[in-house]
Amino acid sequence: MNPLVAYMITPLLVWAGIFGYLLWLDMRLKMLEKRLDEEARQ
Amino acid sequence: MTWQIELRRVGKVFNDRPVLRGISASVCSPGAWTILGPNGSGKSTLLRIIAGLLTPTDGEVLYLRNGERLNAQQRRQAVGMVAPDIALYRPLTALENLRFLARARGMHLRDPQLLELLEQVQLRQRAHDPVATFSTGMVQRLKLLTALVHRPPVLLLDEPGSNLDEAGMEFIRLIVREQAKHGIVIVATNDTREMDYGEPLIRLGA
Amino acid sequence: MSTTTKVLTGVWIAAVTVAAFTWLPPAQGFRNPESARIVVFHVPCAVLTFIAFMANALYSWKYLRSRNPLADAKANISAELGMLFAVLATVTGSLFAMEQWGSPWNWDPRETSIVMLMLVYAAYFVLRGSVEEKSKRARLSAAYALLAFPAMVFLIWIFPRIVESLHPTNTLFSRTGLDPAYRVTLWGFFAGLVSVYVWMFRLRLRVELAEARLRERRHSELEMEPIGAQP
Amino acid sequence: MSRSSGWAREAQAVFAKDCLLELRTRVALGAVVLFAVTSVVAAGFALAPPSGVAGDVKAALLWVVIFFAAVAGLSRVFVVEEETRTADALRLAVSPVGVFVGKLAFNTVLMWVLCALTVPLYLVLLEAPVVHWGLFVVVTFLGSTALACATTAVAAIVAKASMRGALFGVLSFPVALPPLLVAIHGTKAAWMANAGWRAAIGDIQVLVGFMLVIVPASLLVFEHIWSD
Repeated sequence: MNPLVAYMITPLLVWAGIFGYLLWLDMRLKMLEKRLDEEARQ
Repeated sequence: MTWQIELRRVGKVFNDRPVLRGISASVCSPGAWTILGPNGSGKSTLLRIIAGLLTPTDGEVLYLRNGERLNAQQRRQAVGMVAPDIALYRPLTALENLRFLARARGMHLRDPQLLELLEQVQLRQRAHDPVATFSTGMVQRLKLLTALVHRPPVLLLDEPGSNLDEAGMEFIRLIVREQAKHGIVIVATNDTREMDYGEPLIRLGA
Repeated sequence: MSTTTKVLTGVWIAAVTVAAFTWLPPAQGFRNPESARIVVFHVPCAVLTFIAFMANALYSWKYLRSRNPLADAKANISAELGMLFAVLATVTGSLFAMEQWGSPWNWDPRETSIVMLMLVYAAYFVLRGSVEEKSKRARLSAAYALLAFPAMVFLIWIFPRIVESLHPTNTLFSRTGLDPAYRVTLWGFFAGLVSVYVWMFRLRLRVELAEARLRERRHSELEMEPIGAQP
Repeated sequence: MSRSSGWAREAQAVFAKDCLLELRTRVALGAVVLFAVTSVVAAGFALAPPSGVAGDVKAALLWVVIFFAAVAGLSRVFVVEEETRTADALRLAVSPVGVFVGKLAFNTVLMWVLCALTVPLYLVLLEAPVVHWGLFVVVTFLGSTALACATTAVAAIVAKASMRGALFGVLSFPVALPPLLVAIHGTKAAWMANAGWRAAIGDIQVLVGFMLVIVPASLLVFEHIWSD
């Protein structure tokens, strides 16, 4: 592999891992809060 | 010596589902009591909590000897319990089962003494047979013997008469009466024939 | 966590990343001097993996003492975050290994120990998945976490010292081992990651609490009657 | 009639009972020894002729066989109690410490029997080049004891969970890995003429140290595993 690619890709991977996880959590939380709201209204 | 068991707002939750909630009661030796309720009402769970086999989610169960609190070890020594889901070692003989449970409890009993105890529950002839070959009644008698081998002041019985004939029921009645003279008996039952073992202590709804 | 902190964290990490490629000089003594930059991202991930594992053991211990379901939730979240950073550390590590040692995997003791760490986490999740009752699940998984802890301490600290390692053991903390510029950038990135870690931890805890609230509401709707009446 | 208490007496009673049960049913020993013998023979087939295989490989393979044989049998002590519903009888009669020490003693003896039966077979069938016999015996003894120490508490966890069979292997591997790695390292030293005691002294220290850490740790958490 081109060394330039290797070290450029590293921070991207870390970023992708972290923000992917954060986004996924955020989605889950939004969904749960929506369900909680719906049930509260009923 | 007086023994006392005190239940303070005992509750048990399994997976967010409350099985027992806010149960308080107190019993003092000597005497016999019953816990009544239909199947699935939590009788066995409550009895297991009293025995210390199950930790309650809320509240606590106190054991008092002459007003003094017992620790876990003393409490283990003070309780004998018979329940359908507490089994004996089926590959071992009656004598081996009894010998193990007596030794584990710290009782130094020799074989002649153990055989004498087996005689009291009419099992001396079968002392060297594996428990796997025993009838329900014989197993129940042996269970009662192992529960009482360390002479505990507290005897807990969970549906002791299920699947027993008249003679078997009579035997349990005898033991309950004997134990209630100096100690505490608590019987959990749903069987009308067993409700007169003692006065109702707790009635559980379904 | 306030929005300002989140934004600052993002800017900080971006700044350190840029610094790692522009301000940071190529390191001497590496087969490819440029590849040393990977270390800046790799090491903080590995350190965080270990911190998450410590947190998991700590919360497990707290749970066994207090039987507070919140401690169990936190232990579980720590394990999840530990797994995330373990994956990141492994991937970045093998990219570096490919540059430096020519192969993505060398069965180096440190590589072995992070794989074991992941195995522990995986076993921990499998155990959690195979116990139905909640308090029992919490008890058993906490006990397992505490049993696995001494084994991991061994793998991370003792094992690499017994067997020869490709990894340096002390460069991060000794004064002479590492170029100061590297030390600054590396710990700068680490600080950013810690902030992100706290952020993720809190967000994950909110998810957990929302799920718990949802379950509770279901049960309170089902059973309003008090259970266990007295005669 | 006298009465005594104390975990040592309880542990002794539990150990004696488990030995008697094992003698009657041979559940654990049967599983462990059959598994070990089968894998030794399979290894022999796979590596035939064994003279061309490096000692390193053979040392590692020996411990892999021992570990997987242990996984096949060491969880039985707790699983059987739960399956036959005798665990509660034990809980009522014996303190958690007494139970753990008794079961640990049983598992340790089981490991010794396993090693006594399969290691000689392995050495013969795979032509293992043992040089330092004393060291080899010590490492095998300590390694098998350490494996029993590492996995007994895990066995108690597994007995309380569902899908017990698969779970024990998954859970015990990470905990058992340190003694396993060190035992392999020490065994290699015992099989090399130029290594010997001096090369393996660190391994022996680590094995003993590991036991001194994992047994107290197990005792500390066992009560939480054992009591509901």
